[in-house]
Amino acid sequence: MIEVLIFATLNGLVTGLLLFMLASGLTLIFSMMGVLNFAHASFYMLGAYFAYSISLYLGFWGGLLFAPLIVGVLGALIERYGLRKVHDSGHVAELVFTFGLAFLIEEAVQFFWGPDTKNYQTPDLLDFPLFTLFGQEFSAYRGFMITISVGIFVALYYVLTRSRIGIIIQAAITHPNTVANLGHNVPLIFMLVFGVGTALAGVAGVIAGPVLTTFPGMALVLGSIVFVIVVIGGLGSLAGAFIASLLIGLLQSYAIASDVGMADLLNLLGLEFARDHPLDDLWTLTLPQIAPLLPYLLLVLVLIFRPSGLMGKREQ
Amino acid sequence: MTVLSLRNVHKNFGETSIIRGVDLDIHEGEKHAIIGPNGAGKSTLFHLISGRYHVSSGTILYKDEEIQNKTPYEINRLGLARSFQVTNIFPRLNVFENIRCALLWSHGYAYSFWQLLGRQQALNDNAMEVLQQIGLENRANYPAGELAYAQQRALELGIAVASGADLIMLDEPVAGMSHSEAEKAVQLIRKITQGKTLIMVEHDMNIVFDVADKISVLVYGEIIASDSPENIRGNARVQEAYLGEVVSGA
Amino acid sequence: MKMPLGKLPESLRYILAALALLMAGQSQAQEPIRIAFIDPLSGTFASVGTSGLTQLQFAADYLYNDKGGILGGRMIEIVPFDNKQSPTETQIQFRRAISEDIRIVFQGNSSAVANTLHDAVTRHNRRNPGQEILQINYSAVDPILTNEECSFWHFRFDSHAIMKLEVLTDFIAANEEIKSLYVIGQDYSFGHVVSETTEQMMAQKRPDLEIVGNEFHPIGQVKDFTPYVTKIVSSGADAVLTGNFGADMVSLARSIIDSGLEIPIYTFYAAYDGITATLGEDGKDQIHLVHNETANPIPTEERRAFNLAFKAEHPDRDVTQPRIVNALSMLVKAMEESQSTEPAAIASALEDMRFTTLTGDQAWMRADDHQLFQSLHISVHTDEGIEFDADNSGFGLRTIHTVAPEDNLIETSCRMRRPR
Amino acid sequence: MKTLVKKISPWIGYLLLLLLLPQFFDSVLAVSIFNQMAIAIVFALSYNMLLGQGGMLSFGHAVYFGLGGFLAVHALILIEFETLTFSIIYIPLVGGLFGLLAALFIGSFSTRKAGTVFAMISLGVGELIAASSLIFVSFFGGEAGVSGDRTYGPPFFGVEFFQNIEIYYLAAAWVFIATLFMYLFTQTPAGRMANAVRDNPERAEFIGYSARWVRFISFAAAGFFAGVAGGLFALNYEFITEENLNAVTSGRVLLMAYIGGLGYFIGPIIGAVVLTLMNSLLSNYTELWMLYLGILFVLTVMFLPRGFAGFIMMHQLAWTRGKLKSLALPYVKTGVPATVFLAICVALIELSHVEGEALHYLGLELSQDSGLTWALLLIAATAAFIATRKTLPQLRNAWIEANHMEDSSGEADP
Repeated sequence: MIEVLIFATLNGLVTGLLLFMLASGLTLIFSMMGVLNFAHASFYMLGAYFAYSISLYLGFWGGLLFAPLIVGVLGALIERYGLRKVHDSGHVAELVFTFGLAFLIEEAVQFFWGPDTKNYQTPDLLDFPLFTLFGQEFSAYRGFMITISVGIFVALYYVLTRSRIGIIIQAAITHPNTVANLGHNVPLIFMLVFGVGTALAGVAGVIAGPVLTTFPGMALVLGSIVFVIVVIGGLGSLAGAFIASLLIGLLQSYAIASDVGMADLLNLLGLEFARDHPLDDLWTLTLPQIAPLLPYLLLVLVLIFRPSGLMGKREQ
Repeated sequence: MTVLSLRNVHKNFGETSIIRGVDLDIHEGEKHAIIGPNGAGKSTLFHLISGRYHVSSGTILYKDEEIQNKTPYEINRLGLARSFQVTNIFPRLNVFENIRCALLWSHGYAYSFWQLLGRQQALNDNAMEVLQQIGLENRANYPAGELAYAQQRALELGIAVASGADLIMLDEPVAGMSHSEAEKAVQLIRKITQGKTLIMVEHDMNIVFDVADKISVLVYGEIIASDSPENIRGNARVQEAYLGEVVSGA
Repeated sequence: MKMPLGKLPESLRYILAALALLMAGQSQAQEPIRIAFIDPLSGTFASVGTSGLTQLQFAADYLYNDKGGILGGRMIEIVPFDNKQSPTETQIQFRRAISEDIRIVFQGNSSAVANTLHDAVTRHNRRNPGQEILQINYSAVDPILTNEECSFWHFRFDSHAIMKLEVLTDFIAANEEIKSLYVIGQDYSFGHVVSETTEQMMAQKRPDLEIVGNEFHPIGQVKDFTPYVTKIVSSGADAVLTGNFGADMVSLARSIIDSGLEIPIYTFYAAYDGITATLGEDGKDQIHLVHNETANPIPTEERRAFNLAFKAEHPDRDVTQPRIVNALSMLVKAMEESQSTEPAAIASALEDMRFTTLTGDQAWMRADDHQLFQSLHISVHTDEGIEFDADNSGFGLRTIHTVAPEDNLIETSCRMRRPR
Repeated sequence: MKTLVKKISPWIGYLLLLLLLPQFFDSVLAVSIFNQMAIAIVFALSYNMLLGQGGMLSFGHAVYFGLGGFLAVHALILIEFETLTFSIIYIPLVGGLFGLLAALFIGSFSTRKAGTVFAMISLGVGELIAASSLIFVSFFGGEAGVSGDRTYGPPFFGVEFFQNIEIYYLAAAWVFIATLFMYLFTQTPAGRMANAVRDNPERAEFIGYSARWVRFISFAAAGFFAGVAGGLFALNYEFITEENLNAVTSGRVLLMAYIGGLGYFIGPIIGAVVLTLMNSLLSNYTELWMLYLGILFVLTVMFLPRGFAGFIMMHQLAWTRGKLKSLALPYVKTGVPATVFLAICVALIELSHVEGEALHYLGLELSQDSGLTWALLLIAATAAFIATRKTLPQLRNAWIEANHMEDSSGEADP
């Protein structure tokens, strides 16, 4: 049992940190521009695909270096020539634009790379078990994923709190108008933040691609979860996003690891249930079965009882 | 007869106290102006009365009914209407619809989804009357968001008074207007608030002394004086705290 | 509502008129025999559908059209219809096929789609006597289609789930080293059939073998299978059995391999369309698959020639579903025998048909339930002894165990109702 | 009297159009497409009640469509087994009532806020219900869904609904009724206040209305009509599955309403017709139709924020002033090279995608391997693009000219 717990925690951590890499970019973009970028996970997917293509020539590390750059530039261009144009039509139009973008990117990926699963592999350098516990290996690559995620978190934190641009961004999050009045080139900052945000998603794609498989549906699987995280964490709150990422990563991991079901609950309550009852489906439900639903359940509950999210201040 | 009375009303935002124990009585038919320096809490006081904010403590009575815990729409239904400092209209509806919407509740339609607006003769006539009053009848089919500023302010007033409320609260009704526009606006205010109780926040002292028959001075969340215009003019404390500097500065 | 509504249909009328012209142009003299192929050709599942379409088209050309056609010189024309693997779209495309006067429909992907199509065909045939449609199911394995829900107008050319499981569980049961088995699958009907049937069969065949886990995960929703693998590891299972397909299959297998668990994985769909390439060296000798028609070693020259010709024309594709070829060949044989292209006549001729496939298999279409019986194989993912690899990866399937058709006969609950 | 005629004539035209369409196109395919359109029109209009009229961006509207459809199919099953006996013409009403019920429940907590909070709740609820539909097999039938048969009800004036054309006339009747009622809803106090709350929820509260209640009523009505659409779906296809209430369907209706034009009542109708045609016709000619749809959608959001209907309405002023003619020539001048450019772009996209064989495109046979083909196409594309850019200012000038106000009103325009 203990090994399940340990590995569930580790797995939850890996997923949580990966989610945070996406959520941090999304939060940055939202705080700055007030746009919930529906296409954020699509940039994650683009990261994986670009990295795959680059890795065919330059190996994994080349992909790690260049793919996020390409994704970031692409993101900045989309902000400059797409999103900014839509900005005048209001927030709903922006949200709908990113929604359309997500749709378009998925189709474009299928167009350029085809619908097959891509053979994107972990680098040989990291192809060894980091440690073996109770007969199960924890691969070095997963350790690497954790390192990169934490590294990015630290770097981001450092940039946001110490650097000049970070301070401007921080100010823009809380007082967007003042920053513009101070004479900063806000459109440029927007473009930059969007570029960096999408590049972060790109990094996540690069490192997640080999383990979570690179296929055209990978954005869809993650997309709405990331959304859920930033909303649960509180829109615009980086700390909230961090907590929510880990929370959801761990929650899902533990739920899968558990073996609890409705049947156990009913037994505990001393209730019997008949087979072939119309509600049979409900009674035979197990926690692992509904694990992927939990984030959405959490989302709805949070929004009902605390619409501003766990750490959110700004009411919409 | 007292229409509205505030008893020891407090409002805090976190640690900061904005309204610190206000007592105020408004009598029927009175034209009551509230003045005070910037940041004194005038708009907050309006928001408290109209239900946008809830009081931290104290009571607000409207016609002997406690309203401090009611929502804005409940308060509005009791016959208390207000305008806003920043133009607050329905930009994508046309001017006529703006006024008609403001009339709906008082005409008793509530949330009806079985009556067709086009068939409601009395309602539509009433809306046209209000439009004529505020001088926007030839702009009836214009999207409200595309009106000129002064016209939007007039519409703002129209929405506030349309419903035939007994107590009307105007928050800086002539802010941002040119002198001639302001003059027109004052005439309009006179016309449409005839026979009604009016509470008004305004910075332009000429207008205040022109319109009001009673003035309260709010300084740092407290009413330091509440009296007729003449007495306020002569009140030393007011002079010191507020009027002096403004008048001399102007 | 100021816009005149009358303007709206103008453009629509032109488009539809253009379409009508186009369709009129298509149905001309020297009538080809037209066969509808309804499967996903766009969207996430497109790879399997387009691959099937390519194989069917190739088989029609290579085996018949290039040799002068059938029934005295008529060509076979495969008309693709894209259903995006959606039941709703399937209905729409089915109606479109009817509208084009097509009477034979090929379909294979997803049991849900097969079931809807089956319902639609049954309803259509009942309501439009004399204009019946024939459903050729080349891949959907839900047992009910040749059991409770069987129909005269439906023929299945793949072994259904229970037949395949029978072979798979026999194979596992025979392996004394396997003392415990972990079953994991997608939370939908096929996954449930696999889970329940495995449990039943194992209890019968190897009461001592313990099912240490029986898990469902939501279909297409799992980002990372590692947590599931953790459970598999801690259960101490000696083997894993799964009915997963697509990305869920790849992710699961990768996670198992990555965690260093070296136990056999028994599957239905862990090959081709990018999966073989992705598993590559890591999955060697670990991934097992149950299927019809041996790929390696190639049993006959005919099959070798077919595969080579296919590869020559489509270097990036593989012959992933030889059963499509079988279905077409048997269909043609039925047409030749009955000298007709009427579904009723073809169906009667197909019943009880015996046929030798390109691979040399003896196949039998049982009249009782319209289920095809042929030998089933268990193959292993490897790069040794592979003549025809998958995804040009050097890896492919090598058959290690074969069950003859007479040994996988299985009872049916079908009560076939034939038209008078 | 004259205004009455003016008011009613579009409706009579609409009704005639609905009834006469199958007289012109009576193939199985055409009728199948008309049925799809009928369903899409009701669904898209109901979505517009939320987003266009009420300002609620929903990512889960398919929930009400799907739930209505599921109950409708279950009703068909009950009719088949003679537990219930009523004519199937009322099935859409069954769907509508269940859609309403679901909307009443979910709306009770989701309409408290508009904006992002509402959008996110709709997303969460949508995902939850879509996922539960796969778990609760006895009601939803798993991924295969549930199927019924519409022909077992008592005949309606001798019609037993064997053929799709019979369903079409039934659907047409329902579409007409639903459209009419949805239009009338916009003319009621509740409908007008929905616009007001969309524009400015805060102010609405100060004229006596609870923004939440106003939203709730629109939401419930939208749920009802989505359920009606679901019922029509059930009648047409005689089955329903999980995909009909998941995010894909929700996304599609958003696409329809947006491309058609949110601000106009007729917008979603245009969107429903255009998207249905694209879906059924375009997908026949190319596997890449989804890519084109994505491009169309993004371009629409960028350049036609008010959708196709908005584009048409842009010409209203020029039309009333009799200047539409002066726009015709500039439109042709820019339109021809622009169309050529788009056509070549499509050719390039298709050519790079085609497998092995040559591409047959507009009567031409293009070879993928020929460098010359590529070069020619690229040159032609560039030329067409330059021509478009060159003629664009002319169009712009003509446009300004046609819409220029000579200021007849006398007062200053804002």
